[in-house]
Amino acid sequence: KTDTTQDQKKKVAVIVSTLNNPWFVVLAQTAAAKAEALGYEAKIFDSQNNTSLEADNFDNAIASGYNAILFNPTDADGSVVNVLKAKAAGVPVFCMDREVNSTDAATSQILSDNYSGCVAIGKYFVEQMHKQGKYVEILGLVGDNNTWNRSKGFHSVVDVYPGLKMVAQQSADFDRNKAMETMETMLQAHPEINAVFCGNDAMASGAYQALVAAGKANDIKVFGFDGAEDVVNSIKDKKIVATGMQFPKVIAQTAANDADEYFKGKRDFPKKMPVAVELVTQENVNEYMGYGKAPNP
Amino acid sequence: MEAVIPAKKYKLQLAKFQSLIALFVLCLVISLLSDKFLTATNAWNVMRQISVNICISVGMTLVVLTAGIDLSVGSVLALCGAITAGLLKNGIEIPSSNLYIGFTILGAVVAGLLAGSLLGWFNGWAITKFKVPPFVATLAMLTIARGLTMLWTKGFPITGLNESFAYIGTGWFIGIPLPVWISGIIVFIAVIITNKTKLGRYIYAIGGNENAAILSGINIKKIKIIVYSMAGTLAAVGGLLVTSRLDAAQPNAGTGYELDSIAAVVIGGTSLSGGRGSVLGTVLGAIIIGVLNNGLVLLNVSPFWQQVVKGFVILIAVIIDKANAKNE
Amino acid sequence: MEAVIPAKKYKLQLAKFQSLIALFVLCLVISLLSDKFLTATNAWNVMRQISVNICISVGMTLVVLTAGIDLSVGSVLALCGAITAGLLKNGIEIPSSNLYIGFTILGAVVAGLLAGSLLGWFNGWAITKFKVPPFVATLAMLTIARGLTMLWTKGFPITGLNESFAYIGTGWFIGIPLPVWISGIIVFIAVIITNKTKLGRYIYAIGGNENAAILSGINIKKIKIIVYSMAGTLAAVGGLLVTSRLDAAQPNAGTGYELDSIAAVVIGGTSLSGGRGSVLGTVLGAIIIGVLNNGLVLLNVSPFWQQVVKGFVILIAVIIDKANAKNE
Amino acid sequence: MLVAENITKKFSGVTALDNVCLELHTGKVNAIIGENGAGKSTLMKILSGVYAEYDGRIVFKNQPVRFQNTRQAQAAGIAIIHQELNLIPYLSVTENIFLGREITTPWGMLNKKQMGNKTQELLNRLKLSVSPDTKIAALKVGQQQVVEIAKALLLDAEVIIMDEPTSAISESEVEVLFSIIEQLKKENKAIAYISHKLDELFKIADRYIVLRDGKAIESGDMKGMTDDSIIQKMVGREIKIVRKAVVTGKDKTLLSVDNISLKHPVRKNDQLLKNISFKLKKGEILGIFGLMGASRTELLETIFGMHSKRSAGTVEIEGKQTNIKSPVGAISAGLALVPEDRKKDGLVLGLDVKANICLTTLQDMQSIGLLNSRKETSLAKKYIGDLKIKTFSEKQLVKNLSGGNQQKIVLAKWLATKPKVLMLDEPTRGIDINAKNEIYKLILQLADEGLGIIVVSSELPEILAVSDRILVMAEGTITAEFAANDATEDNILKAAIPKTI
Ligand SMILES: Nc1ncnc2c1ncn2[C@@H]1O[C@H](COP(=O)(O)OP(=O)(O)OP(=O)(O)O)[C@@H](O)[C@H]1O
Ligand SMILES: Nc1ncnc2c1ncn2[C@@H]1O[C@H](COP(=O)(O)OP(=O)(O)OP(=O)(O)O)[C@@H](O)[C@H]1O
Ligand SMILES: [Mg+2]
Ligand SMILES: [Mg+2]
Repeated sequence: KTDTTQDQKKKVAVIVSTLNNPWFVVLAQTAAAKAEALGYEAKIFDSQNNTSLEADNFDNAIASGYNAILFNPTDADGSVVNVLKAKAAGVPVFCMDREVNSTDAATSQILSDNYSGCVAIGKYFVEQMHKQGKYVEILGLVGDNNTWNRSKGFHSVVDVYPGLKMVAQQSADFDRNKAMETMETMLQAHPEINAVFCGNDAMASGAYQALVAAGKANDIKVFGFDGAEDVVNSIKDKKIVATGMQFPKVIAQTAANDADEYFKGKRDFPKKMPVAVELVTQENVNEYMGYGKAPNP
Repeated sequence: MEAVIPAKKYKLQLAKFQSLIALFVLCLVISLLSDKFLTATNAWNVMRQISVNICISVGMTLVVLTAGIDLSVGSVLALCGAITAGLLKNGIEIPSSNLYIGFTILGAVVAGLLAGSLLGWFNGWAITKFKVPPFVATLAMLTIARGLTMLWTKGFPITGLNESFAYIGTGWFIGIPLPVWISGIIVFIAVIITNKTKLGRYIYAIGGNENAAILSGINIKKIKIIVYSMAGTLAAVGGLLVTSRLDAAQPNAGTGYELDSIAAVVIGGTSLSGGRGSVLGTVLGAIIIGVLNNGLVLLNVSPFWQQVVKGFVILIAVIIDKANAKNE
Repeated sequence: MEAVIPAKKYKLQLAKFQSLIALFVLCLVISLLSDKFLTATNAWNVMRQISVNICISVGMTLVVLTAGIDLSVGSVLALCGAITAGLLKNGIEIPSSNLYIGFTILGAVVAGLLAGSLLGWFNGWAITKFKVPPFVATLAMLTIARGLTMLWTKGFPITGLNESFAYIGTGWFIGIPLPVWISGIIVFIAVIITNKTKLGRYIYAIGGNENAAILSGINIKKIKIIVYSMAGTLAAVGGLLVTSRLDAAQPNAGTGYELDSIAAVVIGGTSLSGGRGSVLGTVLGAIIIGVLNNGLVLLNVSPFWQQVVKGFVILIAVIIDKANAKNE
Repeated sequence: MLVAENITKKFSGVTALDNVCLELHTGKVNAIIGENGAGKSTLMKILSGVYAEYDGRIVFKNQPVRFQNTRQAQAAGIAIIHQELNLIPYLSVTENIFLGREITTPWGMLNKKQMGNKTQELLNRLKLSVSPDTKIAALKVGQQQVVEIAKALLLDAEVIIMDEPTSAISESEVEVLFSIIEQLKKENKAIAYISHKLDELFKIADRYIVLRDGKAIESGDMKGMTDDSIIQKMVGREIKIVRKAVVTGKDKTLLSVDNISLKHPVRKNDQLLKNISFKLKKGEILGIFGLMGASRTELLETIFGMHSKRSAGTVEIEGKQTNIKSPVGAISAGLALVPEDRKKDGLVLGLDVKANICLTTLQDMQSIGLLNSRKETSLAKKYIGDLKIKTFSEKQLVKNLSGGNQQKIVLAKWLATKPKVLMLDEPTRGIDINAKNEIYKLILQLADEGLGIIVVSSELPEILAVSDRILVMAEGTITAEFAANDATEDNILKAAIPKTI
């Protein structure tokens, strides 16, 4: 199916798990932009967090003759079949951010390691809390495995310290408003807490908003994850303590480049290429901007 | 079913009280399990949290009373919130002629509300002009408005709006949170409209028997368009509250709110086939849902179990309602 | 409005054809804009993609014909898929007495389907026994089933099911994908039931005029329970298809499917107030939606615009339907 | 044959039946008579298993029985034609008639052919010329009524209860029905017959049972009874039926209708109305008679602006050309229409008496922009009094009122608009003799006050009783016009028979 006739433009499909969250919008748009910059025709497919819709997107992409797929899976396991389907059709797949649990399905996987990212946050958390105090955790969608990668990474460190007690763990579906309301209510039950860890930055902002309303913004430390623009700014303003910076732009560009090299004939790609998640704190925040490094650190 | 009629009649009159019973039981149980529940601050929390749903649900009640439905409230909420936020932050720039229009808070708010009425009006227009079933018309609007929100925000939240705008959603006025004032006033007006005005009576008549309403010289198209516009406007109010509370407009705000608000309406005893029900019933419905969510978190029920519990409680709440009504 | 009645009647007879017109126009436009559209592979893609929605929507049609509604289909789909997958992969272990029960594919599939019928039965039971409005009862089930799914899967997808199970969702049989076969057979049976059996007749009767149905000595409770159980079972079938196609059961599978399937039903010309409509109409509705989604992707419409376009197309499709029916 | 002993039935608030006893004899037509709200329908519903909860006992063929639902009653051999139509609008005639007792093939599939044929037979027997496959929704009330009758005839029961079977049908159909009843008598069935049309009772009834306010007053043989004696028993006092004193010399033209024609909603080149023109003078009562399907209803509806898209012709009120496009316009032009089917077009059953009566005049019920419930209540009370509406309060839900009282409410709501021209379509359908009389009086009185009144009716006595002038319609055209004093039953009927048969 992958006819390498140079005359007509090659087509690159960007299949992204969702556009409901700015992080993925950045990922998708950068990937598409890069692909176009490299002289290919690019199109974004939105899987709306729905793996079977993702399957449909693969069918459609393959059917309409795309030559490569820059792929952000909805689910590490659920998406494997889709990738294999593409492989069978001779369409190379380059995974972004999330991996698919299969060694040889994807041509290359550029991964943002949520788990170790949250390990780093956990460490900083412990340090900031001086190994002492109560905190609450706000989870993302309970049905989403990133939720658990992040939570597990965080707890792998924090749970070692008996002094740190998690008094409540609730889900807010990665949603800013839900996070705010959940936080408001948890503050009723546990006014004494010193910190809150949130599964993503939207929820961190929501939680912070609740703290402001309750006048506790200064007593309770907020930790987020993603590196969203507004949170990076809040960190600059000493509102939020820290977040885990993932690099959607870097990931997307690398994936696009891989595709480019693939077309040029390269075949031996590193199966997994992790893009480290960096810890953004009030000290080092100036090196960063929304979703990446600041132009001149 | 001639035979159930007295039953129905009975239920109708008692409806509100019955929801009250359900609510009371619920509160009792929670307060027994958590000492944090029956505190002033928590009460205000719940009230503040449900105020958005109340705004939406009041509009939904009017629509449902005419035997219609409005699925677009969630997206309309998002779009109007985004519009207000966008105008407030960036104003309008016309690149070609490098013209820039800034917006005051009032200006932006009014613009948001107008957008809401407009979208609502469009629903009503499609429904009355082309006889499109309300379900389809508003379902279409659900996707359209969501899409427009994405286009307007480019998929990114609009954050860092100004201080005094945030006040709308977070401020207090003589000891009561502003959102509660706002939703309270809306409820008050809606109660007046439904019980004390021509419009209200016509709404019930249309839902009860459209033919009879037409023959009685009621301009049902006009009434319906008014009702859907109101629903849209109220959704916009909800959008303002959410946006100003978060000090940010989320592109995906209000997803799934349609179900929450219809749930409030139905739990409140309003019949989806129209003609029967009340705004106050809806308010109770919304409170029940709000208290439930609040309680589940207070009691730190595991996220896994929460949904199960929530489902059963809603079911039981409604069964308690019906219980008294079971005369046959 | 005496005079619209024949109009309605007229529409009824033509309904299907009218949806056909809408569908035809849609296909024409897309195929003019994209050469990829009218290809065998793409056609099979669309068919395979809508087969799940068709399974669900057929059940939904029966429910809606009785003037009911089932919001729980999405979650039921997820739960049943997960149950089948879980049993298939892990079987049942009772830790206390270290007893282990393994499941064959058939066993697991049957278990999943039974679960579906059971959940559906529960809906019907709550609705008939306690007179809970279908909307509330199934809304409760929507949350409950979702919660149970989370509990059963602990929030993680169940993957790596066995080869031959995957065949159900991916295999072909005499040149036609299995899912298409399955949904086709279901449609066939449903058409028979609705047109040729007492059950079907009673379903229409209940939706058309419940009193009259009761006075004619029809056991409406029984019928309703049967119908909701069928809806549940069909949702389970959908769950099987999704699971086996992905070779994985997602905890959040089927979210929002209720709206998709109700949309298919209504676009297919079935009235939400019950008594009027047809299974074939629904199938057309589902195809229209499927073709639309497929087309928007083929035509390279940007995701944000897609939603806007989709909304308008649905609206227009229904307006085309109504057009002929507009005699007044 | 069927004996009911000390039946008592209470509805929340109302005692509908109070220790009622009655016997239905085989081979006889047992007329059950009483005013609106006397409890006739309720009693019949108990006999036919609609209401399972009541005190007292029922003995059927010397067996005490207690039906839990209609199915059991049917099985035992008791069929009922309900006063209110109980049909599924979007199912066909056949499907309705066989509902709940479908014929199936050995494979459990519906045997449509056989049912279709059986239905056709029934329809022929009842001389109803519609296809068995027509949807009920497309039939007129009258035709639907006939379908209800067919439904009851299908299961050849031993007891057949007919609750006002003729309320919606006209002479010719009534004749057919009576011939069938005669036949049933020969087959030695017991028939319970409820009607407010006394002349019918004298034609076919053998015995009578009188109910008054939920009590059984007395029963006996119809022989030797007279109008007055029956009315006496029903009402409990003398009432004299008003007769129109024919007034002449009214000249001021109030309404004039010119060349009204109306297309058929479906068959575009069919005309339901063919250039109809007539004038109505101030204070005049114009009776319009016709057999079912003569398009009288369509005529009124068209004048009332309900079919503006399909109709042509002009309507002048007090010499002024009007341009009525909708009921809204019609009302403001001073027209009022009391529709033929109160449940479908007249009332919001879920609202209370007050709300229904005030629905047409809400603008007058306001003070400072809000509805003033005192004004509403007083208006409602006024008409409850004037029309003697039987309800325990103006807050009673309309759906809980007896058929007759519901009709009065529709009247009330239109009288409230103080119209110039009042159009009544079958105004006394299902209304008891006493109330009928009230309404006649009312009509005459309104006419004296200067209203122009059009009365459409399928009841000759009624037409003759009230009209100054009588138009006869057949197949959408006016076939004859009579002044009241030279109108006779048979010259009217002659004019009413469609030529094309
Ligand atoms: N479902 C009900 N709920 C409450 N009251 C009822 C109900 N049905 C009937 N009634 C009351 O019972 C009484 C008898 O009603 P019923 O319909 O039997 O009178 P009827 O003799 O049939 O009158 P009509 O000649 O007008 O049909 C009336 O006062 C009516 O208001
Ligand atoms: N909505 C309709 N659809 C189809 N046919 C109709 C419709 N309305 C009226 N007709 C037909 O037009 C004719 C006139 O009916 P209409 O009811 O106006 O006559 P009518 O004299 O008022 O009869 P009735 O005594 O039942 O009131 C009948 O043959 C009827 O079947
Ligand atoms: Mg009666
Ligand atoms: Mg008529």
